[in-house]
Amino acid sequence: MHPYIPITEVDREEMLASIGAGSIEELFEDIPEVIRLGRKLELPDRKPEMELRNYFRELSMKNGSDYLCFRGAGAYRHYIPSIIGHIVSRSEFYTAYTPYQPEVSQGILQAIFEYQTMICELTGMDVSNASVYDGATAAAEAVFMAADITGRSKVLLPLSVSPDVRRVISTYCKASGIEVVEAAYSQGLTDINDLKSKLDSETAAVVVQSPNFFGCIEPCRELFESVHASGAAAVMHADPISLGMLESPAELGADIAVGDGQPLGNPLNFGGPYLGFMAVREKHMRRLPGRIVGETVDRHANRGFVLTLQAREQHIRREKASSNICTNQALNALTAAVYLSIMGSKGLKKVAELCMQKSYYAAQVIAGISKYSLAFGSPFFREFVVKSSSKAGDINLKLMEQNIIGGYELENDYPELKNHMLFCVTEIISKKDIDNLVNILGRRGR
Amino acid sequence: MHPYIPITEVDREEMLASIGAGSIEELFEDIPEVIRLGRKLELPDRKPEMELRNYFRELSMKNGSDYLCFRGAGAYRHYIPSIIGHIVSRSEFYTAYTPYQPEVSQGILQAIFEYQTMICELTGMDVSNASVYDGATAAAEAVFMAADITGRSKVLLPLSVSPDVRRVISTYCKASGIEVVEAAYSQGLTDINDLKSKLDSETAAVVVQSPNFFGCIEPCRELFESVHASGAAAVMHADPISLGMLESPAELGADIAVGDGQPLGNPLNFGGPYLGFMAVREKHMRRLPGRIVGETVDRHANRGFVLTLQAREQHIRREKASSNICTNQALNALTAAVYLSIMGSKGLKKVAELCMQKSYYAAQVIAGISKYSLAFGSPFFREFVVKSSSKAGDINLKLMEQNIIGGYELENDYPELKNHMLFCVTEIISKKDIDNLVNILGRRGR
Amino acid sequence: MERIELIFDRSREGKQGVVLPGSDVPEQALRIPDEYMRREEPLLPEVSETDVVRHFTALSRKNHGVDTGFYPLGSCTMKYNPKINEDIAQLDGFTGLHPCSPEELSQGSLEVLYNMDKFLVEITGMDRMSLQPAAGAHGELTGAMIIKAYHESRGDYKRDKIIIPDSAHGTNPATASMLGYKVIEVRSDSRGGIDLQHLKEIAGQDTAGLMLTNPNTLGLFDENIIEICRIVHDAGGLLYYDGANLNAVMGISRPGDMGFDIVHLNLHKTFSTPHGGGGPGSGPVGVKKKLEPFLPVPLIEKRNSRYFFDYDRPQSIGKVKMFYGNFQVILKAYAYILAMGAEGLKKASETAVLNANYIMRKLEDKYNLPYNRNCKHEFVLSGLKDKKDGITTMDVAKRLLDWGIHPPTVYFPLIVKDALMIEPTETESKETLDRFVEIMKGIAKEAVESDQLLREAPHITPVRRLDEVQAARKPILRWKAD
Amino acid sequence: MERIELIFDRSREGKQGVVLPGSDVPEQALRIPDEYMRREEPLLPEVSETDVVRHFTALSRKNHGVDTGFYPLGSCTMKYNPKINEDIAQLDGFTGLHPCSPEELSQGSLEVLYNMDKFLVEITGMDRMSLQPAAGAHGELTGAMIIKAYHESRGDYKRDKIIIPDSAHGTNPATASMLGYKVIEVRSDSRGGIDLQHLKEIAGQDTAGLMLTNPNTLGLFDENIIEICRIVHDAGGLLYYDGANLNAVMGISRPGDMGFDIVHLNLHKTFSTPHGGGGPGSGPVGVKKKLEPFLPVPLIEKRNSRYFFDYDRPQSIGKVKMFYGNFQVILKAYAYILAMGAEGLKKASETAVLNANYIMRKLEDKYNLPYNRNCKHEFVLSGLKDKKDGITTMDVAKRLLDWGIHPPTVYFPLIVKDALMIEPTETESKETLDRFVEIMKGIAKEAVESDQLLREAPHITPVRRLDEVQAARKPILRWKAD
Ligand SMILES: Cc1ncc(COP(=O)(O)O)c(C=O)c1O
Ligand SMILES: Cc1ncc(COP(=O)(O)O)c(C=O)c1O
Repeated sequence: MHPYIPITEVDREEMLASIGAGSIEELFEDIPEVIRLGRKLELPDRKPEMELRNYFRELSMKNGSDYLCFRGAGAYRHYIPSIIGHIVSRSEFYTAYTPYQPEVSQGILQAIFEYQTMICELTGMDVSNASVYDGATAAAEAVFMAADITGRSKVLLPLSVSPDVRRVISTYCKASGIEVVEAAYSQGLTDINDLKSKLDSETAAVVVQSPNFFGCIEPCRELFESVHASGAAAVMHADPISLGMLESPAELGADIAVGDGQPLGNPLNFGGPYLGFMAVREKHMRRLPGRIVGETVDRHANRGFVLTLQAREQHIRREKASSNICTNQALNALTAAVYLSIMGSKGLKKVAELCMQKSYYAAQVIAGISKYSLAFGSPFFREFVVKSSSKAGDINLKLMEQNIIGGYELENDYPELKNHMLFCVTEIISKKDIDNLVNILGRRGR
Repeated sequence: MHPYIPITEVDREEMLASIGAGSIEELFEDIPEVIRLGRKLELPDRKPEMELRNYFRELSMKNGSDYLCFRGAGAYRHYIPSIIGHIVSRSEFYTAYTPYQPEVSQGILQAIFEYQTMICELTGMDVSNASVYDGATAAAEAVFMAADITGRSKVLLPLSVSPDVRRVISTYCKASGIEVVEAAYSQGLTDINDLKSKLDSETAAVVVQSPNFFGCIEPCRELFESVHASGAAAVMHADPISLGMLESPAELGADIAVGDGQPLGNPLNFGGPYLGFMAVREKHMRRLPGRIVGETVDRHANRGFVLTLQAREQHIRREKASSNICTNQALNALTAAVYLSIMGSKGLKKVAELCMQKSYYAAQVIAGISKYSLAFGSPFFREFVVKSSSKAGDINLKLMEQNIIGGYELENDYPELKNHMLFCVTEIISKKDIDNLVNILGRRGR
Repeated sequence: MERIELIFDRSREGKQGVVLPGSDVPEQALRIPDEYMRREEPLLPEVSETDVVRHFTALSRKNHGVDTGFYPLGSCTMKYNPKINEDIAQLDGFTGLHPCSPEELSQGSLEVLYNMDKFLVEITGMDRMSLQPAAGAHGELTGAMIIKAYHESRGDYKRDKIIIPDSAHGTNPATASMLGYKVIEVRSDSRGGIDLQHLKEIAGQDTAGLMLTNPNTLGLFDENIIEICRIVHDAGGLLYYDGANLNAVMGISRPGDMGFDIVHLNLHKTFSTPHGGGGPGSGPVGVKKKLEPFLPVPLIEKRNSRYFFDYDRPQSIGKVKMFYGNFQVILKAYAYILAMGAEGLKKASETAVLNANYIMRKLEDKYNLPYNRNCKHEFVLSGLKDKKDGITTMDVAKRLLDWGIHPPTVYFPLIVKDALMIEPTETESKETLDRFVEIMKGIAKEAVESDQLLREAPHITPVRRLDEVQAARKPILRWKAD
Repeated sequence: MERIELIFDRSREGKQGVVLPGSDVPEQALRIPDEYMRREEPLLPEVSETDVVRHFTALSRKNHGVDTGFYPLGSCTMKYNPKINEDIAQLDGFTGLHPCSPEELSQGSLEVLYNMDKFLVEITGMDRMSLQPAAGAHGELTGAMIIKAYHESRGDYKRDKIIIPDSAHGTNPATASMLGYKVIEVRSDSRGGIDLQHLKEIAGQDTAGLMLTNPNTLGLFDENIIEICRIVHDAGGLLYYDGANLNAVMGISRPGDMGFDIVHLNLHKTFSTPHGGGGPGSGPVGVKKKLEPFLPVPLIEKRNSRYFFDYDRPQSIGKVKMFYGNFQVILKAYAYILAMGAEGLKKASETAVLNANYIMRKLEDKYNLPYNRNCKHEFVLSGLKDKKDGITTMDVAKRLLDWGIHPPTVYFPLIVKDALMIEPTETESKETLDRFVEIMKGIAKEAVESDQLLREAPHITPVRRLDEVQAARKPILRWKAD
């Protein structure tokens, strides 16, 4: 027998007889002979569970996941409380699909309703959807929304926005005829003059990330004022941990808040699955893409939750839908909801403060080493850019020998930032870890 | 706040007021001053969850659990199918206690009923209890039962029974006035002549382990005939994996079948928790110690399960109970039930056969090395005794350098078996592992 | 069952979940200036660990999943999710890997991605895959971008239409129009396939491509697939295969061999990864040789047994997602393929088809079967044959809930009136199928004899039938403190 | 709710769960001779992985645990089981360690055992612990063996009686008589403590020891404990502390300081390890200096920061269990102590006592409170004050089930008529306590106004009230193939 196929030989015969088919092949007779695969697929021999386990244990050890890691750049290693795994591994959650049948899906529906509330609280917005694929696609969807709202078709992207986020927005925009214009940065922040000079009556949206890719906190209020002055929509790409401490997008004037919810309890997993969150002001509610859960009552007037405002969605509106998204990142949204529940406002703030204190400490001691300095003078959160007089690549190799993954090399994305490294320090990094890093950085070149 | 204590300061004040107490201390006023602890307990400062996780990760790595291990001697590394963890980690199971309230405990009750059935099927017996602490205490309880049944007070223990099992039986017997007499072994098997010579009208029970501590399969039928001839009860300590293939205790003539259920899906865990199983013929049903689950009906005649025959137990009978056992090893019994379900008779037999084939292969190739030979000529299961002309301790040190835990050194328990090692080979050991072992064993001394 | 409070209702000032350590670094003189700090705390729940565990455990118990019962939700392939895959996906070496780790330290995960590309190429008959898209619809979007990029790379800007069958899933037209394509619907014929005549009429110089699910959403294999491909190709369009239904044909027939140029798969359907209550999924996209240059960056290459990212792909459409896709989902699917092997995958498809036909034939007595052909892995019924007035397909669905069975997909595809789209999958035992048939027949009987039971269904679920109209009319989309 | 078939009912010839690999060693000429092989296969279920998962998942959903709701089961300390402890206990380095591994390779686990001994010594005020006993009753047995060994070591063979209060848990007398001791019951006085006069009368040269729970099973601290110890000690007996109720006094008062010679703890109660549906537990035994030589072997020692087993203890009673105890349970308890620290443990006891008194005072209106004193971590009520004829404590218990609350321990201790023994623990929030009070009051009202509701309770559980008498009369203790 093959694993996971519980139909026995006897069953098969009985069932074929019941259908009136002479063989399984008969059931496939409608497939033209020429396009039938006349051979076995070339795949490795199947592995029994025991071998599978051994193979993957060994494979996983080929990764250096146990290295001390000072890299963020869009994915963050925060502490994940134990209970999260215990909850998201409840099979009633993870083996279910989209709650099309609300009467037997109140668990995930209520959890998403709670998630939406928490995202609204963090962002200060009125309405959140149930998640999209990730922070980058959330930003791209926000740009589409903005184009739709404003009837315009240009988006301004400051270079201080994460390169990957910009890439995804660009891919989406290019394919759908929205023009992408970049804006410069200075001192690690969006260059407001450059931005202003590029804002015009064709601008549908400006996407500002804060804390931005360099970790710097943007002067959002000022930026958004300019954006609004030109009639464009302000899209803010925010970090959810920072929102435990920093002013909310809504207060700062954003029209659409997006971001990646990964830091809220989701493991790194080599880049996914994460979740994109999206929240808007009430007036844009019906343009929001993706699932939204709403409260209602059952026939006995008991409270219950359902997927709602489905007239926005592809399965109802088809080509007129606000997006094509169907499957989203529900389990990651559940994870975020559990994380935010176990943390509470106080806990989240504490995490944010620990990140701030430790990253400020790290920045200070690294900058204290000769050959290293901080690239930008702006306030930052969790990440900061260090400039070195040695080659960033060499530094990282040296660190790797000591089982440390050093800062992200910015030259990859910013040719002008040669030997600039983006360091990330979260609450799980100890003083000892930082001092150890500094110690190695400070050693004379080999 | 302290973790796991959700009463807030405000709550506390409110509650004290409601009770009418001025302070928490007031609630402890009935404890005489002199025996109040006037100081803080001296314990390490509490660790936040994050630190706890790090501490234990590091601590666990101080164990050599990843060494290739050829040791059994009462605890066996068999393959544990994935689904077991998924089921026993369902919190409705593991956060419950003894099912005193059957209406909200049908889950564990039915599972134990199924467990009892499986143990009956394996052992061929009529009635099984819901588990006792481990295989050794099961054997001790069986001896107590036998003393009770026969009204006699001597037990015969062949030396081929596991030393730890004998130790536990002896501890129990000594404290309760049952005489323990040892019987010799020869060729790795109970010496039937010695046994016969010691059987008399005072003998309540003989405990035979098969496969015994040396891995050898005892001639149980013959042994039990002699036992019965003297009017004593035959207690068979059996290995549950071997019962997938070997004749059942009931067929062999045992009156009471016991054993350790650890191999049925329970991890090694440095010796526990495991579970002792106990099964008897119907006539002894009411003398069986421990919980027993029975089928019944509810007030609407629907089937349900309850703890039953409680008139045997301490909470009803107090000093007249058949044992003092209360908490047992329910979760391990559940584990065993899931294991036996996922394996089925075919799977269990296959595991047993793989153990046999691989251990016979290992025995043959080890015996093929000069300086090594098999100590006994009897058929064996999963374990076999190797005699070496070098020091067992040295051999094991040499193996340890290669990340291998070699055979159990029998001299610890059997002074006459100098440089004899008990090797264990289960289905998870590959030919490559065995060949690797043999290779190292075969190398010239250092 | 009692209603479960919102987690916010459990909140009490001063309660706390996890305990965090204090700061171990010296207090810093510099810090983020106050002007950046939020003035109002977000109102997150203040609850204890016990509260959180009880709350979400209780919620989970109000959810139906594959592990709690049969889930024949058509088009979604709700097969059993092997537990070993979950364990593998939890290995620290995989979960802990930062996506920006040096390649030298990512060889394990890169091997997964590299091999998975190869496996899916073999299974689909395509030439190259990108594993980046996060779900089926995301794969469609990526595929449609590739279609666009391809035509434009040839200087062909006139192709502004995508042809989509009237039976298609909503994501197909939604995808096309997201990129500004006009959607042209092609009719289905009486056997449930594409109306060839109609297709010929609409395919032309403005055709960018055709998106097709095959077997289609009726669960029927389009026998004219070769001809369909020829027509579209002749018109200069590309053929897009929506792989949602690949579970019917693994090891039996490959989209690449059928003539498709682009395909997306749903790893969360065909390849057994759990659906997570709505996601995450994974929607790899495969293409034929000529479209390879347009795939998203990066791809994974191997040289001297070392895996690395290839970003140097000038014609690439770019990135459609941060990093490299939903890695953990891909990992589970990869483990599934390794567990099944070639024979296992074929057996899965054969059995999925067997199971569907078995149920279909047992139900055609009581339910309308609009297309009387052998189906593939699923089939669509058109409501009850005999029933009291006003009894709907929705009533049938809701009544199934009382039996612990998740209803089939309902009212889709749109071309079948009162549709019930039933996909049993291969991981169900005959006993489960027989029980389902029995219950469905029982419901058919109730529809005639005790229709009130249906109208008021479900009866024993945590809540009774919910008012979706009110939800949409007066949207309450979040809790608010009062 | 539908009844769940037995796993055996799902069995079908040919179905299989896990797939095992083939043998990779050459076929051996030698094998176990056929005469040893079983002639009849055991009838284990032949089921698929999906079957097993669905079956046991469904069973789990019919079980009440701490994670599903309040569980004030007196004497059992059903506190919240921290999840981090479960994670720690699943670390491969711990689960995978063979008990016969060389000491050099067991240092991590030995450190746990070594430190735990030290921690428990500090918490109890004893001088040395053995962690070997698997549960409370097993600890009692070990302790009683030590009592015996102690007296015998002094050539004192006349002590054949153990004194036990009439309020004691059943395991106490059962333990004593397992070792051939005669059990002498000492009466309780009007304040719920031991009747000193009676104790004086029965304590004597034949007294081996006294077993006592303090706070006792009434939840009351025996204020005369010093005097009690004096009387027994003067008679030459030993004092045994049943630590089931230690959750009341951690960091506040220690059995060692009270005068006890031997103590057992229940790690599965006081130290938060899960009860596992009935086990496993862990019942460490601690003793005063003079009894140390009798502790089971091995103990763990440390020299030059290396841990090792000490078997060289000639006066030891021997082993009471294979290997070294329920290691994994001990590990969780150890993690708990590290998480709580000294202040946390004290706060736990204080709060457990606060919670119990809070509920007690709220319920004394409607339920009889036989001992009107401040209680410790639990208290015992003696049935309803006002009720319709024939309404029993069992009815109250069963009615609680309808509210998702596990009933208190009932009809124990035996000296209280219609006892309801309520132990909320410190891990419950005030809201949960308030809700419980409200429900208990509601039930009291029903007992007068709508007693039928109680008599027929529970109403909404998976099964209704079960017939325990029939179960015992016609025992069906296993499934049989028909
Ligand atoms: C036929 C078909 N196409 C596309 C999709 C979209 O896939 P996803 O939900 O993974 O985005 C679905 C999902 O149900 C589908 O059934
Ligand atoms: C007072 C008392 N003593 C002893 C025991 C026995 O402990 P265990 O069940 O762990 O054997 C219990 C268990 O409920 C108890 O409450």
